[in-house]
Amino acid sequence: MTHQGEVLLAVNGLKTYFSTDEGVVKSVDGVTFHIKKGETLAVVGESGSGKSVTSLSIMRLIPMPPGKIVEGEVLFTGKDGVQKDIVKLSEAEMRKIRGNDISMIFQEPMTSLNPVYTVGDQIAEAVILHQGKNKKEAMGVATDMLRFVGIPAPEKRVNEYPHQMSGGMRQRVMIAMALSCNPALLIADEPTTALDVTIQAQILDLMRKLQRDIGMSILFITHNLGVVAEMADRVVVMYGGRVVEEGDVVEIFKAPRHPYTMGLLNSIPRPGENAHVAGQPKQRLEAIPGNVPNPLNLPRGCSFEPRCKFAVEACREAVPPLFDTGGGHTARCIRWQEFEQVQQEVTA
Amino acid sequence: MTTTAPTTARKSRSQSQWSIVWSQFKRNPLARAGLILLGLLYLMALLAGFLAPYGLTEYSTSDRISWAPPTPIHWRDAQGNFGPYVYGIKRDIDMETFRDKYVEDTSVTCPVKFFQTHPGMENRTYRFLGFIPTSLKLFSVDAPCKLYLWGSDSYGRDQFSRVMYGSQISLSIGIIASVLTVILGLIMGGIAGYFRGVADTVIMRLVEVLSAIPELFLLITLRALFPINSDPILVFYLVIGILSLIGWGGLARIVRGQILSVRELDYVQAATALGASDSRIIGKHLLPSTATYIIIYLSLAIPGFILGESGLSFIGIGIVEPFASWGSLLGVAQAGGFESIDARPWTLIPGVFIVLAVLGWQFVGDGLRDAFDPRRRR
Amino acid sequence: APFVYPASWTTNKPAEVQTGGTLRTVNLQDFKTLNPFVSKESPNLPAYMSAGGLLGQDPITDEYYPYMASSYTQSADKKTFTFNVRPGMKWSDGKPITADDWVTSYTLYSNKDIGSNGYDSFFINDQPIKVSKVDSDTVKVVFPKADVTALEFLTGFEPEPTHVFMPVFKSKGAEGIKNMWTISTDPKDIVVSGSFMLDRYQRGERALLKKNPYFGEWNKDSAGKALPYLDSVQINVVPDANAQLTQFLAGNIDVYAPDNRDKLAQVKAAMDAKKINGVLIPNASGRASSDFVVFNMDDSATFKTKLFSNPKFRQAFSMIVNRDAMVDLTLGGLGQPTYTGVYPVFKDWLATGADKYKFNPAGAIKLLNELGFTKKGPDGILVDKAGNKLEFTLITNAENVRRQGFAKIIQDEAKKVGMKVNTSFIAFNQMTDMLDAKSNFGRRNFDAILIGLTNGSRVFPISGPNVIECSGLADGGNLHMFNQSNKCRFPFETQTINLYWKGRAEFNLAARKAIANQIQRIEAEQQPYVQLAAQTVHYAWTDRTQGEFPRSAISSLTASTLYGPRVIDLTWIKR
Amino acid sequence: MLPYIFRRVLQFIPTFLLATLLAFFIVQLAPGDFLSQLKENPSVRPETVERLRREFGLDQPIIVQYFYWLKNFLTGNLGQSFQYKRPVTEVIGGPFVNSLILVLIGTILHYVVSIPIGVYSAVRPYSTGDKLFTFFSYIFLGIPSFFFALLVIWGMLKLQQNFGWDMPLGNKTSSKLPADLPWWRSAWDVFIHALAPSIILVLRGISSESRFLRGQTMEVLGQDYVRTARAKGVSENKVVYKHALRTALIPLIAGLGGLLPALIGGAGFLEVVFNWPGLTPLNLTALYNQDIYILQAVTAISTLLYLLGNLVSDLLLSVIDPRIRYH
Amino acid sequence: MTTTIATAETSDRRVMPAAGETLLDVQNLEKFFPIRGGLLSRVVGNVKAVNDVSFRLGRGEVVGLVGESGSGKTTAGRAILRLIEPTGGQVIFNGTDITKLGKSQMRDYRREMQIIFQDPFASLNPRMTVSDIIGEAMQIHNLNPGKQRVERIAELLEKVGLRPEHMRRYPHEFSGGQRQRIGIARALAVDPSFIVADEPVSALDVSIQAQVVNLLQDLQEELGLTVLFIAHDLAVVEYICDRIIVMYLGRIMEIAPSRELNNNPKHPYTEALLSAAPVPDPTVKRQRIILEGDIPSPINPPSGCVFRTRCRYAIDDCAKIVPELREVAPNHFKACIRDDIL
Ligand SMILES: Nc1ncnc2c1ncn2[C@@H]1O[C@H](COP(=O)(O)OP(=O)(O)OP(=O)(O)O)[C@@H](O)[C@H]1O
Ligand SMILES: Nc1ncnc2c1ncn2[C@@H]1O[C@H](COP(=O)(O)OP(=O)(O)OP(=O)(O)O)[C@@H](O)[C@H]1O
Ligand SMILES: [Mg+2]
Ligand SMILES: [Mg+2]
Repeated sequence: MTHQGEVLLAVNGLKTYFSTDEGVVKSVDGVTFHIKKGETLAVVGESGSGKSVTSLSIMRLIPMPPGKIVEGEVLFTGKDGVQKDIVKLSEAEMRKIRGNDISMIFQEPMTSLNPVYTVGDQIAEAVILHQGKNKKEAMGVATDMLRFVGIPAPEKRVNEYPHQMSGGMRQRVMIAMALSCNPALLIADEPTTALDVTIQAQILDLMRKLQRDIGMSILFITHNLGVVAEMADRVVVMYGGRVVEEGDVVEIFKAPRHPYTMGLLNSIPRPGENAHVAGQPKQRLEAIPGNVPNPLNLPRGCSFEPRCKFAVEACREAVPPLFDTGGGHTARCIRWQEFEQVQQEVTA
Repeated sequence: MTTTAPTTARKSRSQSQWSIVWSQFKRNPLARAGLILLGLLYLMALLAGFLAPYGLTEYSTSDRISWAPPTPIHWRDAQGNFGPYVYGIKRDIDMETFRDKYVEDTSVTCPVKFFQTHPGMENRTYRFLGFIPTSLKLFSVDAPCKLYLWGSDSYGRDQFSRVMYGSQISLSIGIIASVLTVILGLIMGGIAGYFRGVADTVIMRLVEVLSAIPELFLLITLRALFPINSDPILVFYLVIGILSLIGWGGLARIVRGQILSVRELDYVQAATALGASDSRIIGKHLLPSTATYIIIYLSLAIPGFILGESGLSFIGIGIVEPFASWGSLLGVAQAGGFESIDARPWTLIPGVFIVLAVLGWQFVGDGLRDAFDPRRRR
Repeated sequence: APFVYPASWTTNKPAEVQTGGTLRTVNLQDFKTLNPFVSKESPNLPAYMSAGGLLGQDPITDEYYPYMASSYTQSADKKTFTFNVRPGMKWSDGKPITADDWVTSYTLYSNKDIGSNGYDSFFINDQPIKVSKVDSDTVKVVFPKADVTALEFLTGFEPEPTHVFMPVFKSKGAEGIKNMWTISTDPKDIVVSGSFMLDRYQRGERALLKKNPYFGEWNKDSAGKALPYLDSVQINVVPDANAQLTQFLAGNIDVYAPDNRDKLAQVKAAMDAKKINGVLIPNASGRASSDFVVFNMDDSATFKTKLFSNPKFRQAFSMIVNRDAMVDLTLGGLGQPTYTGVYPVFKDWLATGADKYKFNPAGAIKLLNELGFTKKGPDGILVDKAGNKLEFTLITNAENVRRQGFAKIIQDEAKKVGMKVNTSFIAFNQMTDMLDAKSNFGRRNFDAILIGLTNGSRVFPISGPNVIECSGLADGGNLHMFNQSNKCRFPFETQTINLYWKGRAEFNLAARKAIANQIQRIEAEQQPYVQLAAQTVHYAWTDRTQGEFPRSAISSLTASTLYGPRVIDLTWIKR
Repeated sequence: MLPYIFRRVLQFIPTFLLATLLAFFIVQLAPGDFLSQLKENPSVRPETVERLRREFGLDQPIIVQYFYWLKNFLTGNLGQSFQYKRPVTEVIGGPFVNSLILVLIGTILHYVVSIPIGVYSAVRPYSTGDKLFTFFSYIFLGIPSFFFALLVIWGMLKLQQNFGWDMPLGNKTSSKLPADLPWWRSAWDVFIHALAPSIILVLRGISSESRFLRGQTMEVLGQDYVRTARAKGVSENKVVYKHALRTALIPLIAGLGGLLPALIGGAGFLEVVFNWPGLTPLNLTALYNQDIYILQAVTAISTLLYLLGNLVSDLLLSVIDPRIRYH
Repeated sequence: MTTTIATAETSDRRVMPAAGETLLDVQNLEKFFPIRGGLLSRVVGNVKAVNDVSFRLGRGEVVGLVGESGSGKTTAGRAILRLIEPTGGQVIFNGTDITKLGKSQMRDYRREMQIIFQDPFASLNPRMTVSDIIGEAMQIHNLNPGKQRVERIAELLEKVGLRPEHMRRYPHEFSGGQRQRIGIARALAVDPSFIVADEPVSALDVSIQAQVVNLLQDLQEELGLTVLFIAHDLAVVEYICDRIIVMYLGRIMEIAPSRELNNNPKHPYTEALLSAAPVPDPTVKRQRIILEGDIPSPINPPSGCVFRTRCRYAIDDCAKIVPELREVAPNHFKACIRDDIL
């Protein structure tokens, strides 16, 4: 796979804030990244790090109020080849992009489908809307799409209601719906988190296959590093509303340049590798101490500083900039250069 | 899910569910207004005897007055002295218009006196805050003058005083009736939800039966069953009892549903796993979890009962003379029909109080509901 | 010859009269039947569609005159009346009205199984009145004894169409009669004698009556014009008193009787402001009904019944009844105090000096002292030597605001003299049950009840046998409310009964009045029923409604509930 | 579906029996009976009353009377009205239909008004419009309806007297119209007469329902599937009316069952004030006269309405919400 | 029981713990949830949530219970503790069959067996303070009366990595990981010897998961606890457990020591499960076994082997024979009739 395609979407300094009673939540605080055509970009980070808000900002689906895109631009080149700043589009123009140029699938397949309409209706709705087809043609497209995502007996299933389907099946319906208008970009917000591993494998497999066939770009949001390793070309790691590291997937896993990424990689159990053998002392996972910071009360400096075992005084003072660590790899840590060596110490 | 660490520095005081609800509630301007309104109304009820210049049933059969208009209060007398005073009134029935005509008798002036006691006037004696007998009044005028702030009724009883005293009944009705309803609803719903099976079936059927029988009809007939020599106030409270006897069904159904679902919750399972007894689970885990709903229910049921009482007075089975409630006072206006509106609009004042009380409770109830509902928190 | 309506019955000259048009009036309740034998309510449609009886009573002079009879004779013993049926009378279906129709009426009304409301009027003191046909034009009515109320009976003794009822009675018996003429029967099948017949009945909304074309053949006005003048009458059913007022103020009805001061004031204000053009006669007369307090004077010999049985107590009680305050505060000045059972509308019959025990608290206290109630307890209530408190419960019906108002004034005045009166307001049915000894297993369980009576004789306006008879005779005593011991306990009871029957047999008006005076004086002294106050009646109608009585004849006795102070046949609409 | 309906109808039986038996006992428990008033009539003798009592079967034990009533009920015979001497079915028919007219117009108004208001307020929460609706709904929730009716009639009368606006001030039909109208003209006449009472009847309901729907819609608008619809590029109107409203209506539908009997009961005072010949005036006079079979019939009908209403709302629910299927 | 192909090898159907003395012996545990329907709402079917499950736990052993959603893990865990009444089978704890105990007798046993829940939000009563929650158990069993109790609560809090001053707080003031620690402290408050941990880390953030897993592991070692660790993620289970039980559709598929199961799965389902889990290493591109379709309904489980509908090795016999759990290698059991695979 080559990643030499042109940039499809570029997010520059995006800031999305929520005003709540307790204060302003800076859910996304100056996020910058880009996706090239045909590429899969994974966004990882733990709960509350701003992954969903970033993706919803791209779709302009932030509930307003309380949310607001405060700053930044989201440059997108649509099917028509014209680059626009999504942040500045009118609502009507934006509606043309949604579902047509950019589609989205969500984490919860159980609640993301309208329970009172058939899945066929729901898929056809987008087709009617964006492709000017009539109801009957659209239902035909819906059936085709269901077949395409591997649902058996699509002619029958198209007239069924979401509650008549299992979670995996619903997620396929969501994918079918998202792909029905051949979008240039698919945003998948934790599409498999709620699913079982065997079903997750099916869905991931399906997504890979579809991407190969259609050639769209995918913005893949997850906190499962296993899934990232499997799906992504490039990775963006978020923490506390900011991008803390970005780079090629192999690079990130091999040589993380941010302590959070390192901690994350160390804290996950790796299937098979560390399986316990009876009688032997058990191994321990390398946990990141402490808790995720309160978004209302982020530290003044590096947001990871309170949990970071490499923190120094300077970390507390200002938000570190993104350092280019070479090869398109960036990291938001002032001590990134030391890590090559540090890491060796740790593993030893 | 947010995994937010409590930042010890900011919150030194730990917040219980209740204190959160309270702070949410305080933030809601309507709820605050409702609470203040209710506070004033209930304070009025508490101090009714003190605020009312006259006794509840005070009128004269010799110096007969009916439908007196509000008495004008004058501030500066002929000598230039400043201070509130009223003139005496002269009444005659105008046989042309069939309305009472009142003129001020400027030859008699009486100052409005504050904080006077009225020894020997049994009618005006009341128990301050429910226990200290006194006849101390905030304001009053001496005979032969009359001070009718909001006019009088057909017997010449001071409507202001009657509204004050009426507030005691009107405002307590809602609370008593809804508390009774809640007790019944909790017991029945609790039994149905906790024991399930036959008890559940029987109770739920009963609920259905009760909601199917027309309420008005039940009320009127049940009301006729009381022994006649019983105290009218007692009878009235019995009627309230009937109201709650009819009304517990909806609540019981909900309590049952809540108990059914709460008992499956993990924390209840955890208590079971710890070996907690049934009574502990009911008392510590199940019932408190219905508290939220109960409180909201209470605050929204109370205005319903206040209105219900006025309806009872409309069909004549509410509070009886000489006692007064806002409902029965409004009933007087209703009975007067158009004449009440055309000739003596002050008789409509009790209606304003009903609206105010209902509004107050509505605001508080809505505020509570929002405050309890995490999705609606602001 | 047709019957000619005297010119004195209306204020209008025959020449002014316009014929045609509809009179719109109002009734307080839904009509429930068209069957005269079944009807239990008042007013009822059958009565309004009936021409009348053998006799009529002149509204101006109060004299009895032959109406459906052309003439009649009375036997020397005053027991037998022989009537010559007026020739030319016809039912609304054109069939002639004959002597048979009175026999039919007699047969059916006095049939036990039909059980009509009129059944009891065919008996006097448990002895039946007998009606027979002499020939097709002559009817004979025989009373068991000489009785002044015979005249009243004869005005109400109306014919019923033989050709309609008798075939059914013969084939289906009493049941058949009872099932006839329901409210949903086709109006075409209803045969009546009166000036109007049913056109249409919209249940719960209104009854539409139309002119009976045959009525005019035997009823003429003083100028010889056929009656009635009106084409139709519309009786709107409006069960709520306030709603009735609304309808009158909105101009939807023509005649209306405001029933209290508030409504009177509204009508007056609307007329003064020219919102409605019409006539208002306020305070036309007293109402033919009473309100009184009755005590339980049974022989149960409790402290209370013994106290109530003492006339001094009742006199004292009468002296704390502030009747003027009642009139002023409860009746809004539109009423008058009453002291005897004779309704104040019977002005000529009221005894003088009956107000001996009028409002007088000092007098009451004196009498109570004599009864042993000399000192007050700490609660201000009088107690006697045995420590009995002077306290009792006064019951009245919850539906009646007026009575509640009276009770309230009694309560408050009583309190001032140290008598504690508790009031209790209950359903009317419950109250009547308490009065009834039978449904209380012979033990009545009340102290005092505030209730009233209505209806009664115009020839001898004294409470009748069922009120005064003390030993539960078949024909009376059920309303002998103060004593249901089934025996006469006090000499005045027997005295009253004897005087009463003497009056009933007395055909001389002056002598009858003297007897009535005697009865009233006993009543005033003994106070078996402590009378309170009576309301006055008021009448209003729109300008288009014409043909009312002269003002002097307007009273609650002559006015009709539905049409007001007028004869409907002489009523006309001005256009 | 059919077996479900059948099972539900089977379940009606105990409820129905219990409700009617209870009503029967309560009526009979009250002191006096239909003939009590007759006893106070000076011209009716006690033995006449006794005879009538036997005739009406009022001398039988209550339970016997009840089973007698039940037996007749099952054959469609609701008994005889004492007052009218007519079968209850005949007496009750008209008033029942009349009440139904009020209630149907009311129900339609109820939904037609409260749904748009609720949705509007949910889409624009805390806007001026929303605040205005909130204000009015609080006011309407606070005024006793019979008193409000008095004010309205008074206002209408003043308008009529001062400006000559001819408005139906109570009654079911106009007394001024001729008898032989085309059906649509009389229907229109009834409709305009029913308008004022129906509006007052449902004002409270509209007030609470629109506020309830507001909350409901706001909640649904926050659901994931609404976000999905938006992500498809569906227009905001369609999001609200197609995707959100249908689910938001589900609890409203669930409450439909109780609405009919509640409105019939609630129409009571208004029927009196507006002189509307409905069930309540009939019921009240029946109550006053202890015309037990009318009372029984009213109870039976409202019980049946309640049960049927619940069944219908359950079935409607299954139509609007495919997740619910009854077997 | 239907015949099995390799009966000879089934030495003991109740699978022995690896070593040491048996603490818990689950025999033929069954839990059916009735489904009602029809005219008289009679029972028309059963959800066979747990169907003929047998296994043993040695004292001090940590055994994992894995399987996909709906496979009956929670039901099994709760049925063992009698939080839901099992429909059949025995649970022999320390030599006593607790399924036969009365309510009050059972209460004594509750001290010995505790549970930790998956959802850290639903498992703590929002109306109680942390000290109430942890103290409740002591109150019920009258442990540590008086001042001691506070000390004990403080001690427990410290043990699970919280501070004693947290005692006065309410659950909603804590993060998910912290709440889970409170849940663990509650379970430890009665000094149990056996704990069912029902997916205690599934709802937690990746970075917090490791903290809680470590904590559990420490406590287990320190207190010598026997743990039944329920999870759907094999990777976590392997880490902490001595042995692993794999469930599918209410039945046990395979039981083996952790490393053995990982390196040498004998059951096709285990094999698929292992291969489905994504490996956090972009350089490793494994060949996945993608299972077709969904897990069937437990109301109508497939005949014979319940896994056969998704099994790539299924043969005709699989539909006929309910495979028994049998020992295919030392301490390694599987419920599959085919020995010629894997
Ligand atoms: N409507 C909202 N109002 C207030 N705060 C919000 C809102 N939506 C999101 N946030 C806040 O924004 C922050 C980022 O949330 P976001 O949903 O983007 O996290 P995430 O990385 O997607 O987490 P997860 O893995 O749980 O999905 C959180 O702190 C959250 O509380
Ligand atoms: N109370 C109940 N009534 C009916 N069926 C139930 C009940 N509880 C569980 N089930 C069913 O039993 C089966 C097993 O459920 P269980 O919760 O034990 O699965 P699980 O393995 O814990 O799944 P998860 O990973 O989703 O927690 C499921 O099909 C479930 O639907
Ligand atoms: Mg998210
Ligand atoms: Mg589970």
